[in-house]
Amino acid sequence: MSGMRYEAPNSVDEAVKLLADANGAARILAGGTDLLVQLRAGMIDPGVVVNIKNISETHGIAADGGAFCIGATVSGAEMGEDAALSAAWPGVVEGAELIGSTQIQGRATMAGNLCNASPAADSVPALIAAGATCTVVGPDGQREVSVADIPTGPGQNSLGNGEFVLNIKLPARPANASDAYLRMIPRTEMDIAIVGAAVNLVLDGDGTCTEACVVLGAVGPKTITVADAAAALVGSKVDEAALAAVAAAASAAATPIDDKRGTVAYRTKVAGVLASRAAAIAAERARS
Amino acid sequence: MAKHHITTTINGEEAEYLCEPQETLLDVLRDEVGLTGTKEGCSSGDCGACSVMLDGRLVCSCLVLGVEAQGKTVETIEGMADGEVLHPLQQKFLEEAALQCGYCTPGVLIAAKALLDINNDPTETEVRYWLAGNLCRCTGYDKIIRAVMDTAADMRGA
Amino acid sequence: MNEQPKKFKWVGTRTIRPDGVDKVTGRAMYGADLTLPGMLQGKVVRSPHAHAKIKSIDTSKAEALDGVKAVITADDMPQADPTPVAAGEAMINLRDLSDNVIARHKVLYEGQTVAAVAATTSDIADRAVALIEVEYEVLPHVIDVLAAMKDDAPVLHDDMFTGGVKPKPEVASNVANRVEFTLGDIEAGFAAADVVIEQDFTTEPVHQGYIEPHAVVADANPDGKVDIWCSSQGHFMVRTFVAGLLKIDMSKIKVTAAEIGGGFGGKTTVYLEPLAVLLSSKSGRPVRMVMSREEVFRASGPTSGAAMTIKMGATKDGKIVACDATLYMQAGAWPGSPVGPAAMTAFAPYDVDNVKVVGFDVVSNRQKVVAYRAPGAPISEYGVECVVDELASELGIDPLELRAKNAAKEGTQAAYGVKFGAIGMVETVAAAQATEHYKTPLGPNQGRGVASGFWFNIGGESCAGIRINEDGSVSLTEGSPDIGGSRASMAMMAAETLGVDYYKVKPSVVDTDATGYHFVTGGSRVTFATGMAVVKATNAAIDELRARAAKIWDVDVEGVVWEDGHAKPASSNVGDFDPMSVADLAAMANKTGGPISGHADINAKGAGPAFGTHICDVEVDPDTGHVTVLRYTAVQDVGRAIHPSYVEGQLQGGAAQGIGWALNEEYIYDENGKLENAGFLDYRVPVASDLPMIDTILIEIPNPTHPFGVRGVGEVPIIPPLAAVANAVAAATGVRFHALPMSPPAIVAKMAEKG
Amino acid sequence: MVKVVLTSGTATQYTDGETEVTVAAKNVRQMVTALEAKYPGLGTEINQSMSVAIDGTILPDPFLEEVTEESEIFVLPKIGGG
Repeated sequence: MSGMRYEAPNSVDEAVKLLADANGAARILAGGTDLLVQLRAGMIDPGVVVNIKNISETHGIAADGGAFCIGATVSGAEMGEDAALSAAWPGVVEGAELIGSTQIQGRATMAGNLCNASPAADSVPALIAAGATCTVVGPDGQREVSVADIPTGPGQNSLGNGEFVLNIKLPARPANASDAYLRMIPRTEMDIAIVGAAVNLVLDGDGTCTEACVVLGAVGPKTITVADAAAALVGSKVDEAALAAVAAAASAAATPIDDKRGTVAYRTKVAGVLASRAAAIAAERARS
Repeated sequence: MAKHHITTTINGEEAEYLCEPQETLLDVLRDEVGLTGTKEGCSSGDCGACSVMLDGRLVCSCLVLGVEAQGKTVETIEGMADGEVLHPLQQKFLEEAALQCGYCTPGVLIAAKALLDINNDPTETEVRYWLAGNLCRCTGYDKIIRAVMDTAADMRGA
Repeated sequence: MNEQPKKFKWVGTRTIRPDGVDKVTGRAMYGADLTLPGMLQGKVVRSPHAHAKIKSIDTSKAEALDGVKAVITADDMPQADPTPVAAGEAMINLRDLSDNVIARHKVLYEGQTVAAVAATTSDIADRAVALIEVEYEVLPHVIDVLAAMKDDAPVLHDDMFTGGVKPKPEVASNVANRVEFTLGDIEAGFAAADVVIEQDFTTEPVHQGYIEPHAVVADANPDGKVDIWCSSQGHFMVRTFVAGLLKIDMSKIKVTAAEIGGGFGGKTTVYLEPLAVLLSSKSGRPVRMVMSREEVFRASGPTSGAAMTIKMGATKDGKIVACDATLYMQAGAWPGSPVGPAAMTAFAPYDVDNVKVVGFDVVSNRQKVVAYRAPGAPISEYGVECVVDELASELGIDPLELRAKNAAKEGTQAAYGVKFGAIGMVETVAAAQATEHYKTPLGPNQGRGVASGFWFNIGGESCAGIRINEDGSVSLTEGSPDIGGSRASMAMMAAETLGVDYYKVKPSVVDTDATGYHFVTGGSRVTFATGMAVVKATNAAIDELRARAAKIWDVDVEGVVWEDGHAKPASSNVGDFDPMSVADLAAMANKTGGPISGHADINAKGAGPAFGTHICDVEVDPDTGHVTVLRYTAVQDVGRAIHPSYVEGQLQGGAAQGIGWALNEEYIYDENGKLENAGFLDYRVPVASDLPMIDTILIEIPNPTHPFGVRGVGEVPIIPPLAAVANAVAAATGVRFHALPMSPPAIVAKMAEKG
Repeated sequence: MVKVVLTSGTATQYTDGETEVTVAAKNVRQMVTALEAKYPGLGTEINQSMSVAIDGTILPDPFLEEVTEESEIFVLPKIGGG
């Protein structure tokens, strides 16, 4: 509430020192769209807020031989405006772009969405399905971590004291590969996902799926990677039978709870519906 | 706690204010700068009444700290008209009765202008999704959407 | 834009509203926009429990905090008498209102005010709130309406015995009141029916959802005078309540109506205003209080949730012969659900000889309900309009045809007693039948629903003053807060009556010292009642203008007529005088008797009831239960549309609120009686991308008691959508849903149940 | 004598369920006084919480309105609105 300090360091080292010195009482401001809500609601009372937007390494989207490095302060709107990124990873971009309104899009970041560790985070399933990694910087230098290892439970992440995510990296991918993310919300915008499903897949020359990853959001304390659904896709032409198997596997893998947004039965069913629809979209994109 | 001294540009003019670290840009605009045209509806980014432009991006000013405006440009509803001359969107909203209570109107106008600045030929669906973060409880959105589309058509014709 | 009847120059046109430029440029001042020198920020301590005794409140730590200038509890409020007062909406018991403003011994819902503070900054006020220690004894609570009626339910008020039953009950209960309306012989009616449908329905409480949170600035002077600036649907209502609660003479209270950011009935009572006055008086400084959105959801609004049974019978040829309804409606923590109007409106669209409606007003541990657009009617008419659809389907008659066959018309005896005069129910159904919309084919998983709705509309007290300025321009004063363009319609009616340019008339909503008592801006009354006052005041000014012309011409006043904005000789016998305009007469005013004005202070009677019929197309995703509203048409008898754009806007906005009610809006409580969705994130009002364009058809059957034929238009539009959407969803899925909201999980669950 | 129809249970609790009552009155003021005399409590209830409809027009604050044997008089709950 009060007594909060605000810092806007210009370098990674400065930021790491500020975070480490705060000993857990610091919060990072990237897009701020979760942070400010939590501040206003009195859910958090940090001693210091560290704005990382002045750190140049957190800026911009860098393409390198088909791979992408997305700075931690890059907003969803900036991602949507990047034609190459949107073409290569439409599912990742649509996940990021589904976070909130146009106004939120001007601020919210994927890195923030990841570290905030909501089970319903829209950008995370597609990142995990993509096999994305991130660069974590901290007092002991930097390390590359699979994004899947960042959230550890609702509101909990694996970052140590003084650490923050500097960027998120998407690998280069072969031809005939694409991804898709779908979520179920009661309205058409502005809601938290009741269920999210991301599918990333690779087809060979004649349309047979050679690699796949299916990840569900909002149906467990963390995202759920559904190996059986991926197995149902691999070797198939992503036809109706395969999609039905994806749906069945996704529903079987879901471990949701009843809460104000949805029921166990609903989430379980819709996890299957969305996984199979996302697979169909990803395959269609990969074919074209 | 010491207040931060912030220098920024608001509606084209240099502005300075003192603010506490936890104050939002919305608080600062309304309470420190005296620009009360930007409205608070929820303070959680869910209603869009506090929409402003920050360095050319549409944002909810309730989700921006006042200190973050240092060295940036802020555009609010008070800067939308050119002196006595209303922006075409403002004029169209009056002509087509695209407001009832008027409370969401500043935010809607700022958001609509942000759209037309980058796309002067949006479809109805594009306008509806662009404005999905601006809640209006009075109009059912019909006249708002029409006014934005009609302004775009005028701007293309002009 | 040429649809105005030829006989009017302004009425029926689409003028620019007088407050428009202020509202598109950010100049308009709403409740939270006023800052006074030395102003403090007030905040409220709220109960974390749904039902508890307050054992003690320790404010010492908060009072000791630097920057805190005043702390108040119920001990600072005069003890209120349990007397009913007429203000705002119907009758309110002043003691209940006082307890809702600040709890005295017991809290009855989560979020109820128990104390308030004023400090030099918001941040200090927040910290002071956190320092106030309240000791509670938590009591068992009850949220649901049917649960609250059970014998073993926790009783909220041990002095509340069900009214409307004889003999008076000996045991206190949560049922505050029973109402009953009967017409004809219900048993004989059902005996004559070939088809009888009986179904149960439930609706959830929904919030009015105005975007502007409640806000007030109060400045209490040491001499006892109080100035209040606030956003409300009636600054006179605020004066009445503040005077009654704080025992201050009304003459000492001046309330100024800030611009109001939506209300829909939700701003027809007080929450913060008495607290701000007390804090100001205790601190000696002006105090501003603004609710957060979370406080708005927890402690203001909503309207009732309900459970009901609807039974209707019809003959084979489609004549409805008997209607029976039982309604259980949530009042919140104190009595006062809109069960009376719900019962009266339930079957009002139809001409039926045998009707019985029984309603119960039930308290439970949630905030006190307050009016929401046609209070009660959307709820009861939702159940009825679903059953009408079921009857149509059972009888094999088109649902609009069935409504046309049974529509109430002039001379129909309504179930609640009165015989209708000129009304437009038949016309709205016929217009809906004639639309291209109704004839357009639908695709797979799509369905079309229709429903009608009725609302009384009200009149009540309004005043108006017309002053002719020295240059002939016109100042118009009245006291109905302008919530959606009423300044424009007032100025249009004055300009039309006086025969001057609309843009020469400047309307102002003035403070409580500057005009007489006005009932709230509610009940769809302003264009009707305040409009009548404006026309009467304008006619009084015209009489004065004629008298001045008569003096100038040295003729009898009877020899002067008023035409096209000019005084003219009534005939050539009177003399040969050039017509004199308003400006000509104004220029001569000082020589002919001084300033020229006209005033009217009225209690308007004869509000015309109104009917609407809506058509809704939806598509339902059978796998996810997501409902998309594809197309929507709202038809309504509006009497006369003074400003057609703002009338259409009422239809469109009401339809959107009704669609939200039908599909996604609800209050969700946890097992401790705490609200889980106190924000726009999870209380889901429709967003722009949720809706299609909402087509409107305005039918004009003039209300004979209004000089321009005005009927209230604001409330009817929220009534039909609930059933129109429900009937469309039933048509799309083949499954009848008996509970609102029809959210995606609810739809999937019900469809799974039905196989 | 004027005929008064009591449509709601709020009113008929005072009349043992009788829904049509007659009293001698030339205006509403006299009618309410006569109803109170005949059915103690009913007049007070009408003044405090009810409207009267005369020939189809609902009057929230009735007092001086004339009534005749031909008048259609209904006693109703008060109606507000949003």
